[in-house]
Amino acid sequence: MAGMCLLMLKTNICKVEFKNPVIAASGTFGFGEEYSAFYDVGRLGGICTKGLTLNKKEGNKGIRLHETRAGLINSIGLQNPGIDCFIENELPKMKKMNTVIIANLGGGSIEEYAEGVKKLSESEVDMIELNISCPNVKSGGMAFGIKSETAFEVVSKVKGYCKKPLIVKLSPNAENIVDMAVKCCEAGADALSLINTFKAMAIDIYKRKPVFDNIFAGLSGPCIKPIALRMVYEVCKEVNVPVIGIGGIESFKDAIEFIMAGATAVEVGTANFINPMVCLEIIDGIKKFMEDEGIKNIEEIRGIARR
Amino acid sequence: MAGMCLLMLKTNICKVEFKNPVIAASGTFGFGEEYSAFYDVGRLGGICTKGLTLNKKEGNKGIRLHETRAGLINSIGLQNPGIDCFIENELPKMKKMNTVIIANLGGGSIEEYAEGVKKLSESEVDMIELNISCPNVKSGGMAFGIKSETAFEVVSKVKGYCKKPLIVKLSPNAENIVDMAVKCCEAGADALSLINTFKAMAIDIYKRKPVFDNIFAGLSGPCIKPIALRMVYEVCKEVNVPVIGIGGIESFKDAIEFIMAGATAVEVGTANFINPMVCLEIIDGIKKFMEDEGIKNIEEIRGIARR
Amino acid sequence: MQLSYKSCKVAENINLSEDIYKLKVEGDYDIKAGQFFMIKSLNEEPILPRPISVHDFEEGYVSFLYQKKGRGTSIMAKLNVNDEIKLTGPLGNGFDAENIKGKIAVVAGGIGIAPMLYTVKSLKNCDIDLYVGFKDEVYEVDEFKKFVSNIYIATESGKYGYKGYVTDIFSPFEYNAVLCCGPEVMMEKVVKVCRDYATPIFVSMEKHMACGIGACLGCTCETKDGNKRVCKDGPVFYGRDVFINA
Amino acid sequence: MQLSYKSCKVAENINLSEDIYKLKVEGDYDIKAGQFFMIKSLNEEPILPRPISVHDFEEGYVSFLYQKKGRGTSIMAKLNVNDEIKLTGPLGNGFDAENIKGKIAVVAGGIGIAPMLYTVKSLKNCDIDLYVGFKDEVYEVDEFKKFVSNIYIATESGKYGYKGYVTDIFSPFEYNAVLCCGPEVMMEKVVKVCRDYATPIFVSMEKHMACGIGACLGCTCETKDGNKRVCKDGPVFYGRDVFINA
Ligand SMILES: Cc1cc2nc3c(=O)[nH]c(=O)nc-3n(C[C@H](O)[C@H](O)[C@H](O)COP(=O)(O)OP(=O)(O)OC[C@H]3O[C@@H](n4cnc5c(N)ncnc54)[C@H](O)[C@@H]3O)c2cc1C
Ligand SMILES: Cc1cc2nc3c(=O)[nH]c(=O)nc-3n(C[C@H](O)[C@H](O)[C@H](O)COP(=O)(O)OP(=O)(O)OC[C@H]3O[C@@H](n4cnc5c(N)ncnc54)[C@H](O)[C@@H]3O)c2cc1C
Ligand SMILES: Cc1cc2nc3c(=O)[nH]c(=O)nc-3n(C[C@H](O)[C@H](O)[C@H](O)COP(=O)(O)O)c2cc1C
Ligand SMILES: Cc1cc2nc3c(=O)[nH]c(=O)nc-3n(C[C@H](O)[C@H](O)[C@H](O)COP(=O)(O)O)c2cc1C
Ligand code: FES
Ligand code: FES
Repeated sequence: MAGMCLLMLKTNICKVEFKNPVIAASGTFGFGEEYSAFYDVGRLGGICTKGLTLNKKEGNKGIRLHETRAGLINSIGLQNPGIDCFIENELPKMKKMNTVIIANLGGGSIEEYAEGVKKLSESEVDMIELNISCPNVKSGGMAFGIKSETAFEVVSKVKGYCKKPLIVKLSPNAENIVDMAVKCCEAGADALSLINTFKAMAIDIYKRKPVFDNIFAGLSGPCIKPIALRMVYEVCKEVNVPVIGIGGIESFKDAIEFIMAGATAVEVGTANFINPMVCLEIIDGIKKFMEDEGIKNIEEIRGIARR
Repeated sequence: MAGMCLLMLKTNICKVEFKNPVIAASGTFGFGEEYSAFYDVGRLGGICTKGLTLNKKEGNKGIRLHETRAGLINSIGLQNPGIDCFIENELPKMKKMNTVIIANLGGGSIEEYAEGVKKLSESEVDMIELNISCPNVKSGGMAFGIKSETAFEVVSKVKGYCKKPLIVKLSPNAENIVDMAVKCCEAGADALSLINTFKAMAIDIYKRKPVFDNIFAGLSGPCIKPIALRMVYEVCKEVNVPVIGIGGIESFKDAIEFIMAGATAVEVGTANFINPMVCLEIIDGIKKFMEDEGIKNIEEIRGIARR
Repeated sequence: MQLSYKSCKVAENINLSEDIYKLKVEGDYDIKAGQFFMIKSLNEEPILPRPISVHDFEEGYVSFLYQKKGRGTSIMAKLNVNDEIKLTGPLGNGFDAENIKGKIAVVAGGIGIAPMLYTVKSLKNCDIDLYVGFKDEVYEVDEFKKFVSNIYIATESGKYGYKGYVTDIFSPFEYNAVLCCGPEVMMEKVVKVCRDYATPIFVSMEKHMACGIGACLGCTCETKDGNKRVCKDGPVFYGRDVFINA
Repeated sequence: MQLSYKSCKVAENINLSEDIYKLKVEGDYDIKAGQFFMIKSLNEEPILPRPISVHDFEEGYVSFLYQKKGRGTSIMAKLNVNDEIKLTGPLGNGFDAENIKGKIAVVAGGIGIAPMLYTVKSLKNCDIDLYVGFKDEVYEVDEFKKFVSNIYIATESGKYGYKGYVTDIFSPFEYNAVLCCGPEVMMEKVVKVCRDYATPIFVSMEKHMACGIGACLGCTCETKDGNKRVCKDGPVFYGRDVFINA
């Protein structure tokens, strides 16, 4: 019985096998270590690492977090130890976690992305998620995530060096999300994940200035779900690669909505902060929903809302 | 003292005088009559009418409202009695409300918009708000609100017939909100208002299909505020016409944030449903904030977060 | 007309049966049978108030009978005595109690019984029979005894009364008018049978609501005269105006 | 290490002074002085839990002393006995109580007194003096009497003790170490004067937090060794490592 349950949640993305379709989203789960204090992270479908860059980054100054109604604005700024340090110190620990490891890669130039992809291709990560959508640093790649042509360029280039399945992570700030998705596929993306955070801001009315030093920062959390779901639905209709749905997922119901919109898997971000056990609760919830509804294989409901 | 308080909130948009910068947003306040049962709507800065079209519209079928985390998705579909009926039956009552009356105009074609503007120009409305951004009907104008060039065309055409101050209401679904704003100003917009609702969706996981008959519908409410504020901030930096800030405003703090971002006034929509007295509470809150902070005239803080 | 939006104190909030609760709040209003209030707790979520019918009204206290369904009613179920909630209302047209006369049938499905207690109390000089259907558990029916002549109960499980639907045991024969509230399928059936007997029937409709006062056009229901707002033009309609094809 | 996220029952939640509350919850933990919990009510909003220091801990009960500030603490202030809340923790490094010896000064500003009660209880074989500054009202100081030798109070209004800031009356002269918690400007001043006397000083830092466990990098503070996470690498730091320019 337990075996059957596991079977029915099994998911494949680009020939990589996931125990279930629930993945921890980049930047919200560190390198998996912290959440291992709560539960066996090997029960997750996969883990996306904190966004990595070629060289170590200290991240942004000033306030980095601001809570809003059902949301969180963050201005972390891709603080990370750099790819080499990641491969040396973090990856070996992650490989022991017994789940799919996805390296999230940021960059400031096509060359930097290419260099990063080369290094990660030689490492033991299972997949690479190309972050062309971080609104929090000039060199975070969001510039690449706005116009489809620019994205096409960076993805094509990177693809040439990439020996791992390449997921391209899209920004909701893209001028046209569907066109962006199509162009990234044309450029060689093996899969897509969407969405990253919305460009947003807050003003401290007593200080009379923006809360964040960078003025703008990225909005995530339950508040963005209805827009994220719409984008995933629209994209799934137009592309043939697997799509990973992201944005405000905090319950199994949200996850099922994304799957019914056509997503192959989902990533859970901000909700980990609301409830550190949330990923497990989502996995169990999906399982129970399928049992209650008599769904034997998750394929039965994937994209069903589009029919 | 009361006189002074009133003075410090007075706001001008295109030579039309507003008692204060708080306006009821289109589609959330009917034609003002319903809220008159709670308070004297003459205390508002202004009222935007429900979206009008040349001919009567029955609106959309199926579920029209779906609540989300800190938000509301609506699919009303511009149900309205048509411009002639509005001018004959509603406008005379509205003119007695002793506040600025803004006619919100939707349309399905440039010709329809032009015809509507002509009729409203001959009426007693104080201003026209051109809604090129309703995501809920094919003929709601959102198509005009996505690409700047299309918007330029419709606004230029309409402007030729418009004898009232023309506010153009922008969609957050625009490919590039700043470019859109600039183009609309070039085309002759006397003022801008933003934002309308986000294109969004929800799926009923038990019925395995989208909640709305139209699949997509418009997201509003507190959840969208951080994105709306960012867009208003960006637009205010690039245009010289007055900007009316809209999106998730539910407290005087939110209103002040938009004003500090550069907005001349604000529109309050969904929050009226949360608390029917909210517009008055916002007006009183702004007044008190200004007293507490020693601000004599609202001009002192307009756009101050941009400096 | 002047409408009120105000804080009211919870006087009682009790669990009657599985997911059925009765909430009593302090408040003095001028209420017509079949009207409702928009109820919002002080929590930030959910953002929208929920429409709940007046179940009963006695000097200084309004009662509501509600079923715990989702986010809004779950929060209501947690209210304690002396907590404050926000009430907007009374709203809607209500039943035209003044003009309803003679032998009357009240037909309710499940929680559709909620608006009917204050309604039967408000009908003067009428001879009323209550027909009510439940899934399994029966609740609140005893409260009606003083005000009606006969009570007919159906349960789907057969636990009490007739085993089956209330529509199986109801016939409009002999009644001057029928008042009906419940799931749409059930109301449609009742409207149909009333048509056969040419008996006037009033139904209380339910739609998702945002404003509750007629401003947002979110709660429209199609009628033979075009779209009507359930919150303002309803919730009570002539059965045949809304169930056009019944 | 195993971390817990669990529901705990409120045993007490009392208002001590204007906006200061004391919350006691059931829970059994292994806690170090200076550690904190992430606290979340069952309400959907605000979505993030709030970091609150352990104020006291006795078999089976954890106490928190908190100031009502915004959305999160306002909801905490409304908690009733037997309500459930979610606690994650204990979190952070805490004070290294084992290795703190001799004559110790604890310097607290306002609600910065919160982590200090359990801290003074945890310091073994130390001779402790408490210096504490308030705006106007004095609270919770009596609880310290059993555990410290001297208490020095400053209030900005002059209502109790010295009129002015606690930094005016504190000198590190004679102390082996200083433990400090309060507003950053105050901590910076204390670090500065400790530098002059070469007295070791430990400060408890405060930043907005999301995860509370080191995963989001939202709470970083700059130190002489680069960015550190207040929630995981702190909240306790060597004063001179964080107030580099003091
Ligand atoms: C005029 C009127 C009077 C009503 N009187 C009563 C009453 O006296 N007692 C009572 O228990 N209920 C009554 N209802 C229904 C009640 O409003 C809904 O059950 C309630 O809003 C559900 O809210 P929720 O947050 O618990 O559920 P949600 O989480 O919002 O939704 C739970 C389920 O209820 C559906 N739903 C949500 N809102 C409504 C709505 N307004 N109408 C219909 N379905 C809805 C959702 O689609 C979902 O299937 C009345 C409704 C109307 C329109
Ligand atoms: C390790 C640690 C231990 C703490 N221990 C205690 C304690 O024992 N007692 C106590 O009263 N407070 C303590 N605090 C501070 C407490 O976390 C904040 O006061 C609380 O989060 C404010 O939440 P709120 O929702 O009420 O206010 P909000 O509405 O979130 O904000 C109110 C004000 O507080 C600021 N603020 C919000 N969150 C934080 C934060 N995490 N740190 C600093 N400022 C913030 C906001 O910018 C705003 O100015 C501690 C903070 C940390 C980091
Ligand atoms: C604190 C924080 C840090 C993030 N860092 C990254 C990052 O480094 N790389 C990335 O691609 N996305 C990053 N994201 C975006 C998330 O992975 C996710 O796309 C987004 O938050 C939307 O999902 P959610 O609403 O479930 O959080 C970050 C999000 C948060 C909240
Ligand atoms: C129920 C509803 C109906 C609306 N109808 C219109 C409309 O007819 N015309 C229009 O320009 N905007 C319409 N809007 C958009 C609002 O005017 C406003 O731009 C939007 O809701 C964002 O503001 P808010 O978050 O304060 O609601 C509608 C919004 C809602 C919620
Ligand atoms: S709920 Fe708004 S019109 Fe009925
Ligand atoms: S709060 Fe997330 S790292 Fe400290």
